[in-house]
Amino acid sequence: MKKLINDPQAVVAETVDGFAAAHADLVVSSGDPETLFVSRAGGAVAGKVGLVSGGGSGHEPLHAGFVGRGMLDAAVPGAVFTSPTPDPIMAATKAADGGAGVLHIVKNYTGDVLNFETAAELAELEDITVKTVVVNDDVAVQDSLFTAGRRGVAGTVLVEKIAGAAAERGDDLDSVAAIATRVNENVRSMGVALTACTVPHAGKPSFDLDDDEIEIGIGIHGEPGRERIPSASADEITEQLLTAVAGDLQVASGDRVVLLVNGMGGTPASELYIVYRKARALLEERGAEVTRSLVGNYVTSLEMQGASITVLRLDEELLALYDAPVHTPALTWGA
Amino acid sequence: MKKLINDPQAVVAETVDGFAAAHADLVVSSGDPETLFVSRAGGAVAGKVGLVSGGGSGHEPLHAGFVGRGMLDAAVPGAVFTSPTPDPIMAATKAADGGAGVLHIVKNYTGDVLNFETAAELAELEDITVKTVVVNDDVAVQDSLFTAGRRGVAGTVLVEKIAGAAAERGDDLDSVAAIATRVNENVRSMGVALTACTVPHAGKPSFDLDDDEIEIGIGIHGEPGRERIPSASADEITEQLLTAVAGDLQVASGDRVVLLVNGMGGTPASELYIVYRKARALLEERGAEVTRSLVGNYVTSLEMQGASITVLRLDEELLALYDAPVHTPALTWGA
Amino acid sequence: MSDLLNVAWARAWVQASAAVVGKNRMALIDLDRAIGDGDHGENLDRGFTAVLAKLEAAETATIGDVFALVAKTLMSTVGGAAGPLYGTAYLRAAKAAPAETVDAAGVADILEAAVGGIVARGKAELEDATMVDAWSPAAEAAREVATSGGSARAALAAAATAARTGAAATEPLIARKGRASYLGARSQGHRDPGAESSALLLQAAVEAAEASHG
Amino acid sequence: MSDLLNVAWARAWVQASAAVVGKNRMALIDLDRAIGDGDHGENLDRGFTAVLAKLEAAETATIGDVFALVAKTLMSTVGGAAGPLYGTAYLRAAKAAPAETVDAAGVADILEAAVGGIVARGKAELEDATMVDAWSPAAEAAREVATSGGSARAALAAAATAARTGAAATEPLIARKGRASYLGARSQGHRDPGAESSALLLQAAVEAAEASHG
Ligand SMILES: Nc1ncnc2c1ncn2[C@@H]1O[C@H](COP(=O)(O)OP(=O)(O)O)[C@@H](O)[C@H]1O
Ligand SMILES: Nc1ncnc2c1ncn2[C@@H]1O[C@H](COP(=O)(O)OP(=O)(O)O)[C@@H](O)[C@H]1O
Ligand SMILES: [Mg+2]
Ligand SMILES: [Mg+2]
Ligand SMILES: [Mg+2]
Ligand SMILES: [Mg+2]
Repeated sequence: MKKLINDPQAVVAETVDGFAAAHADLVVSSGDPETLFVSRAGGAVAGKVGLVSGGGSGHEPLHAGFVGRGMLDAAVPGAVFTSPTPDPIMAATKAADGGAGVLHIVKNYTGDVLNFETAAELAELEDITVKTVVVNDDVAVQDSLFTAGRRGVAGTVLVEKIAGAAAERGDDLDSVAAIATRVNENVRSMGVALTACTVPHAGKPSFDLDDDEIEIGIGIHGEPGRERIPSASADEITEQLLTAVAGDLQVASGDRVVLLVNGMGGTPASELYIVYRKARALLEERGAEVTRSLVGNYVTSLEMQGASITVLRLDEELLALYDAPVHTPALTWGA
Repeated sequence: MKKLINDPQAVVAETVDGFAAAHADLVVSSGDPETLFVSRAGGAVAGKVGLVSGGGSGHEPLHAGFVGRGMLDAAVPGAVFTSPTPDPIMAATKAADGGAGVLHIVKNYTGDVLNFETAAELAELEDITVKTVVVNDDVAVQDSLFTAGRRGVAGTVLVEKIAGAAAERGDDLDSVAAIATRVNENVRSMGVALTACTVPHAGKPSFDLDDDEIEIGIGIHGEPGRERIPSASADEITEQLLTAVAGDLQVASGDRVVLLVNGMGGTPASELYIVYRKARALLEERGAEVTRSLVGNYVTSLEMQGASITVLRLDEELLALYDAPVHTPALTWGA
Repeated sequence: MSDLLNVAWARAWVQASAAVVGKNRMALIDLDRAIGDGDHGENLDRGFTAVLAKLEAAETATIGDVFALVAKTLMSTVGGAAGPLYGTAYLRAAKAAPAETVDAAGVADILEAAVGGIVARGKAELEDATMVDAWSPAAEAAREVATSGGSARAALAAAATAARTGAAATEPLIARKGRASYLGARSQGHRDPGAESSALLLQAAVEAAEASHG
Repeated sequence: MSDLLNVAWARAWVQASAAVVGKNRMALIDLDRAIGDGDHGENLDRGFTAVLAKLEAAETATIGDVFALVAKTLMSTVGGAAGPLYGTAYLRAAKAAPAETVDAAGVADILEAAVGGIVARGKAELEDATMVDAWSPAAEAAREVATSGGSARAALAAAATAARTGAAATEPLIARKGRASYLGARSQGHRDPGAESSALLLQAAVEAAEASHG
């Protein structure tokens, strides 16, 4: 394992330190190791619904990179690949509350769900109204009553962006939650790994892949995926991912979509554009219009090589909210 | 070698295709494989000095990611790690010319210098005035009359950003060239590789590193670096890089600087922030003020794991130009 | 050596837990790497290290006081799925043992309360390949010993044995809860890390009981 | 077999060049990987493949016409350092051979012109560990044969031998131009890829001469 780190136990704290210093115009860190969270510079916006997300670290820029005007109010980084505990979530919820309640955006993992659940209970004790939207966009996992359900992966960024815009324009808590739910219902993702990643404290790769194997349906925590197949061309892999995503979402002719090609952390930008090119062509073959595009590292798995494809079906309102200004360390547009 | 690519010979063409489709609001591709370049959507700006850069591919987002308002007018991607030939450079120069002449921003490699030189001669034949600024910010290489001189690395982004702002505000060709030269004189960089990268057509890593070795002073083309040392902590490595950079630049107390921590392509964002944290602390120890910061993948070497540190000494004018609006696929701020 | 288990035992159990988790940190990481995200050993080690530090400074009048401290600390330091699940288990156990000593029935009460907490939070059933597969047979075994008049130590020993068997029995199962459930049939052939850590913790309880002179 | 080399030879040389570069593509990549960026074999292969295609469709009245076609095509397809350097070499060679045939002195003229082009663009001196270290002794050797009354084929053969020796002689040198110069003393012990490709091209010229019946 070769990493640009110091003490493996200090990775998250040092990352947040550097991050907050580099983006001091946008964000501030709580600094407290017991209740570590990142929130907007300037504090909660009075009268605005607060948006809080969080989860295990190692997915940077998710979530802290999306704190700022038009998106999140606070983000809670857990240990690498480990959901944060209720205390910092609760502290972040307090910091994000402008009096209009707080929305928790939670990726669907048992740990995240349970810890955010407890934090929400604690917040209610302090008279902060909390609603929770659980994101579960990963079509690699079969949804079923008998499993933990689908995972939340790169679609989370679109939920955070669009719900953030709804909060910014003054929607109340129920409306922001409804928008977030609508995004979640219309977004699907699936990923592939060419290599595993190594959690600093584990010191070995999260799984072993042969030189001519890839892992389809990979999670963002170095969990093994749906199946292991022989290495294939970018076009073939893209077709497999896109077919699963568009099939599950039932993308139809005339649909307008956001296409997000997300790097897992160790993939060159060039490869992401090659995947994007094919995914776009396949969507257009289905008669869909790729109305907006994002290509880059948004929801990563440390240094894993691989990519995921996310498709969000737009309606007029979602498009307007997507286009609304956003000013965060990792996503910036508009005035 | 596992990569998300199709035919290794088609990597650049397919990347540019996908890139132009994803960012059609900002850029357009010439589409012609013989003279492939990317330029601003909407064409040359009449009366504005045109900025053209380019070089081997594999450093994405450099250069095409920096085409847009406030930065480059056109970028010429060569084959992976191979400077483009004069024909596409000439075509891009023509496309960028708004009648006020064109500045070539060239990283100091023999191939880039020679091919841009020929293109400039060809452009002069068509009555386009061309000036050239050669960027050579890499302190890993000893400058000397008897070598090819220092390489141009991540400092190039700052030259392109600031010269782009000068052109955008209406400076004439000599002034833009003078600003670019001033940036180059005040910027220094040095990098480290934890792993090598693999050029698609070569199919093997550019060099071999043991599991406990790192390469200090790495180039951005997978060239071996200045020295190979045993793996060390992020803080130790950062200190070695920063000391070389700040020493060569003679950073003094009271200096205001831009600190750019650049990922080589395969490095998690968390590690870049850990490096940033230490580099910033070391600059502050020297009494410098880190006035602006960039942390991310700007000038990469395919999937190489590693980072480089760049420091630019600011004056009032350079800071104002740095802060001026920029709207490109890979760098966006301001109105 | 009295038949009752006391506060000293509960404290010794915590110490033994921290030791066994530290010793098995990498083994638990490896189990979790195979079907999850490779942090289970790290998470528990972080948690029990914190518990140990807190315990040294804390007065504990009842067994429940010890478990409550464990619960609160695990909840606020472990994170992931195991944090809230173990946290709730110890919290419920604390409520079930508001006394200075427990007999065999008390041991069964504690374990049943723990199982109840885990199921309340995680909604897993037996044979979903989770920590429930260790705790649930453990509670049953303890109750049986208690009902048939066995000692507290015997109840604990039976529980640990049942947990060990239950953990091993997760191997052929298809996981239906937690991260391993994403793998579907590919989760078969792997032991659930949480069931394994549960078995280790109950074994630590037995060792603490053997060492303590209640 | 006349002593003169003609247009057919020049065309055959191009074909032999494309073949030898194709065959040595990976070997040249490996040399460049060691002290550069690993593209030299790929760059030349791409270039000579293009040259071959163009040549088939082209009428060439003089030896210079052939070289001019090579020059233009390499210049516009190779890129990197080698593209402009080889391009200029062939361009100067073309100007030095505006005829249908060349004798030994003509061969020396061609090679001297080529060296002049490379030096004009690249500013390298002998023993900087570049392609100059192959071309420069090659030109000298050809001139010597010509001066002492040898044949064109003999001049070419001497040139190829000298180039081969010159390429090998780059190994102990510290590179002072091109990408290898960044390595300083670490460039020692490695053969310069451009010098090696130059030696291969001159060997191809000899083979073309042997095969052609001018
Ligand atoms: N719903 C659940 N019910 C009971 N136990 C569960 C449940 N989900 C997960 N677990 C347990 O938690 C363990 C994983 O813990 P850990 O690795 O620390 O958390 P995470 O899965 O968040 O990384 C699993 O091995 C399993 O025993
Ligand atoms: N200044 C120079 N003068 C002469 N030859 C040079 C010079 N710079 C580089 N070369 C030659 O070019 C070769 C490298 O070519 P190539 O790998 O295709 O280009 P690049 O270095 O741009 O990747 C070197 O091996 C060397 O022989
Ligand atoms: Mg986890
Ligand atoms: Mg090159
Ligand atoms: Mg885990
Ligand atoms: Mg090369």
